[in-house]
Amino acid sequence: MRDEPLHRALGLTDEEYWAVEERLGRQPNRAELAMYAAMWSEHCSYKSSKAHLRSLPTQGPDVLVGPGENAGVVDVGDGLACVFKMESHSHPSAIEPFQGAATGVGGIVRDVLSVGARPVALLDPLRFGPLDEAHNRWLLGGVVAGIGQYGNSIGVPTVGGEVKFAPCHTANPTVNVMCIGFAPRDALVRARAEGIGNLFVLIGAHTGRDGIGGVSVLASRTLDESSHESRPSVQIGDPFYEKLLIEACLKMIEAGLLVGLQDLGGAGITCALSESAARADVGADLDLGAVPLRDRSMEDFEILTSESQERMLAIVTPENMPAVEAVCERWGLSSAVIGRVTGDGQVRARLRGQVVAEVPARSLADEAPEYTRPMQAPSYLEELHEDDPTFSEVPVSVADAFRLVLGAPNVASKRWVFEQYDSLVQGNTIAGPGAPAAVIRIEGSLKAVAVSTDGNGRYGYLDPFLGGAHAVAEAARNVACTGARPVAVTNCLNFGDPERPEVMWSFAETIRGMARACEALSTPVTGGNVSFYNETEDSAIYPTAVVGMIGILEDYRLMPRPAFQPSHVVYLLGETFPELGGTEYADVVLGKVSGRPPGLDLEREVALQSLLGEAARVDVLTSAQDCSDGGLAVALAESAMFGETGFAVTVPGDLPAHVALFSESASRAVVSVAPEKADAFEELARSHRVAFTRLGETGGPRMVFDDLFESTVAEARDLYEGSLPGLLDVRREAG
Amino acid sequence: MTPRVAVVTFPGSNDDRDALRAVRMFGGEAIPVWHRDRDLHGAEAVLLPGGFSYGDYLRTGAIARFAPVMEAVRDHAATGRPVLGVCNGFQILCEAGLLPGALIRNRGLAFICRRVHVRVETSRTPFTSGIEVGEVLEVPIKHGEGQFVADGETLARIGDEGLVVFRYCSPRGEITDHANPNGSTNNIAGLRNESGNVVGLMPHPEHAVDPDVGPVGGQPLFESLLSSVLAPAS
Amino acid sequence: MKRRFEIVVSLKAGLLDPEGKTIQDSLPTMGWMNVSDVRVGKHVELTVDAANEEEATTLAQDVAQRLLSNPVIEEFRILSAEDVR
Amino acid sequence: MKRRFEIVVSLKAGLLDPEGKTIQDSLPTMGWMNVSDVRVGKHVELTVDAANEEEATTLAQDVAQRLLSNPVIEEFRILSAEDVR
Ligand SMILES: Nc1ncnc2c1ncn2[C@@H]1O[C@H](COP(=O)(O)OP(=O)(O)O)[C@@H](O)[C@H]1O
Ligand SMILES: [Mg+2]
Repeated sequence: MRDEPLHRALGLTDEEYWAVEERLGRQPNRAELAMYAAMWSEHCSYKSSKAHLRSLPTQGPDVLVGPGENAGVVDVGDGLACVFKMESHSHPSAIEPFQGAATGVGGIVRDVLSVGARPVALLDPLRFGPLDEAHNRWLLGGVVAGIGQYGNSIGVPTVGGEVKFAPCHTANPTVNVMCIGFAPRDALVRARAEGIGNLFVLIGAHTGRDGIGGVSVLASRTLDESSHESRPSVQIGDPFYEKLLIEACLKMIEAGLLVGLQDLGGAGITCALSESAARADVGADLDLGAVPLRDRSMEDFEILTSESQERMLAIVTPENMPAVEAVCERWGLSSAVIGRVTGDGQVRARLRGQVVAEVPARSLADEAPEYTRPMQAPSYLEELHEDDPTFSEVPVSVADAFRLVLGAPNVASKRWVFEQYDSLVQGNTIAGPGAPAAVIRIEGSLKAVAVSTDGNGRYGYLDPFLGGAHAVAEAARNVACTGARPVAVTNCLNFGDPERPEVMWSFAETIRGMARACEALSTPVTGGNVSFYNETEDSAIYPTAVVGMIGILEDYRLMPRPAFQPSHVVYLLGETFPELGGTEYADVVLGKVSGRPPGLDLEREVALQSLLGEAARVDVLTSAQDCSDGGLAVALAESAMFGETGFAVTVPGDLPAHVALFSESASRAVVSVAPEKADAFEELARSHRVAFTRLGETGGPRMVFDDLFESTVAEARDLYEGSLPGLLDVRREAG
Repeated sequence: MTPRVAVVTFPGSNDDRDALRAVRMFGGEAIPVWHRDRDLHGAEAVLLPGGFSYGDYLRTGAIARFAPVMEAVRDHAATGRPVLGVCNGFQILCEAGLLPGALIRNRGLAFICRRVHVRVETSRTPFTSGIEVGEVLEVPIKHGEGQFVADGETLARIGDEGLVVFRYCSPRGEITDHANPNGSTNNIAGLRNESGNVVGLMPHPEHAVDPDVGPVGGQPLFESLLSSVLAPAS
Repeated sequence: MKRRFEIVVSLKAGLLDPEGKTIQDSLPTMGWMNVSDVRVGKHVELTVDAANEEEATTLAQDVAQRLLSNPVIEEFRILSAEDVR
Repeated sequence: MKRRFEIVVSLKAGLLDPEGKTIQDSLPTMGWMNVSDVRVGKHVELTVDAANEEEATTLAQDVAQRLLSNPVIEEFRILSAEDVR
């Protein structure tokens, strides 16, 4: 029997193969086919998502660089720019959690570096299956250790993230990593190969047989048994080498030695050359013989598509080459001139003078096929919506429900995770893990950047439009709780198989929701990443939009902390509705993921956030904590635990107690105010048209919820802090 | 005159910039020194910062201790002038034999980033000269390989000659196993050499000087250092 | 019967070994010129208590395969096994 | 001539081995009841180019002694040495 044609083995459809032939007017050779297969893979080309991504707002007064570059850039004033981007590394992490996650950090850091910024912070939104399964404990342990090892070694603090659990992630963990960098506005570089005759210089690690076909094989197909063959495409990260790469590249940029800079990620040299050439509308002449190899027996197509880590491609004028070599030598990095910028728009690869591949740069980078795939609302939704947990009767006492929710893995403290990360290095972490948003000081000024990553898979599952909108709103709310002004968004869209109409429908709805929220909150999208095929035969992950929100804080000294102090007045901002659909309460107490997620009134959301910002600016807030997973009860408990100060509150409204305490109605926050500032604060709230309820007062070791029940801060802390360590007690499984 | 403090950058050093900043905060002149340099640019004191020199490969500090600059550090130490190793710097000093014992993986294996308390056990070092014995300092740790170990004989010598400078303790100063984050023998967080001029510790004093971003338990160390550099104890 | 096993876990050939590479690169500056191809792996010793030799070996292999190594990136070999009491 | 050496570096007997202990602790939870005394060390392979066997061995020993192991806590042994081209 005949075995399948090469292009199919490489992941290209027959139609795509014909399109290649058409572009070239001839049959591609093996190397050329490998280049197209990699560049036209879902991961590199966004062929299924592009059409939808276009509807995201990308313009705004603060945006310096939007989607299309390696990372987004916003202006933070004083001649400084904030660079940020989020990316997914779920597929490799599913089969080798430590290295999969570690190399994910390496990749996103190089994206930020390639814009010319010093990486200053990392965040890691993670999703796993339940921890009672050894496999999931192994995944969590490996991923966290991998992120820690890489981030800690390169001296970039990991200051935030998320860890959430759902059965749908047992076979498909979600590993997203976000990196932020700072750079002087005028030092920003672009990934453009400007200047015919300039040199392409490959800096960093030698090229080996790493992840050949990694992007096309791993991230563009569902993990089935064949992922055994694709296994060698998981790579080993070298954070030490990355650290040298960071320092050397920043030195070269500072010295003005670079015309352009481009990271090497998916599709390796092929992607870096064709993208940087296409952006500048030029071509590239590449000498494969000049690429430093780890393994001399590598074939052309392997050198062209290898995804070896810790490499950067610099575009350098011939005059500056000696200086570039000197910097690399000082930092112990290898640097090699592997090609030149040409005027003919072709990517041409030679080996010993022989041309082994010649294709138009644009055809690789910009002319991949684009699909508007069939979409259809999942049939199960209707049924799910009818089963609204808000009206199910309450199986346990409110006090027990409180304990169940506070100790639930999604809600409980993630200390076990974030203590494995260096959150202090670089010395600018004003607020780190545990805070609603992380806050990074801009050295030598009172300004700071606040950042939060958020996404609720249950909401996305029950209503992808709301899932997308809530992700944006909650991230912005967390940022606003620090007094910062939310300015821009990056994101990771984690979905199943786009060739299934239900998945594609959820994807489109999610983007519609994100776009709506981003417009309302004036926080344009500057970039992100799409991760499809997060599914195995039996299970797909929830449609999970993870949003990374950046905000600017003018004076970090005025930042409210999410911690109560004694004898303050406690307020609930916003209104509580009977909304238990998709909530933590419904999940852990009723065992239900059903109903509709809480609604979202974006006008209310905007009002709340501007109030929080203004209240911080005029210094009337002592603490602010957003009210989301677990509702009012959890928000109060967290502020109490962080401040080691109890409270006594009356539970507002005529809602049933469990609804009032655990509803996850949006656009709410729990704040505390010094008594003498209460009037001023209430006045401010009225002027912003934000509903507020005076709940009670802070102080003492006890947490008193009306006449319903009471607990102590100490007891709550034991539950909250003890939950994950308890579940991971037998976590010792090694890699 | 302004006291000059050299901060050495090895490939993989991360807290070098923080250390330079801390030295400046306390009125010292911070002098960056490269691992290939063969002298300390005339500095009165030298600080080996934290980080992951050579990626912590093989053993922490195992490769860095061969760096050309280490000869200069050795000579500097031999003449009784102040040498401070923080975290990876401490590990390098142990590997170089300038301090006794060794640092192995934390007892729980995991990297730990956390605020801890340490009790000052001696004032007879340039870094603790201004601190009362028994005083408790709050400082952060962030390491995966900070478990101090040594053979019985060495431990006995450390005890007899009073070489322990810091011990992990409770906020109230009790030396308990609960307060010991990494399993270090006798809660040892920091050590000195016989003549007291070479000190190493796992906690990060340079990350404990600015109240905006952390605790302030590191302040007295830098104050002591800079004043003792100005008025060398005879 | 009790048997003591020595197991070596190493990165699959072809994969980057950052630790080996870094040691390799540092050797010349330490004056060792003609040392090459440094690779670093794990060496694990353990004692297995089983009815007989085959059982012991199978168990050791099982542990090496499922706990000590990840077949995605690593391979292992059992160096030796000797009786202990 | 070129010789390939296998060197094992392990913690001295007296010292507690955190990694070994952690693996040990996890064994029962994974259903392995009768595995004990787990010790984890390093396994280093390297190629030495020298005039003759003695020289090669001396050099390998020197590297193992001065770089690969820390005499304060570790001991090393050369497992094997064979000619390579
Ligand atoms: N979900 C998204 N929202 C907005 N922009 C996106 C999204 N996904 C990808 N992009 C943009 O598409 C471009 C290509 O993404 P990617 O291939 O991940 O970049 P890189 O290869 O540099 O990591 C980038 O500019 C990225 O910001
Ligand atoms: Mg990129």
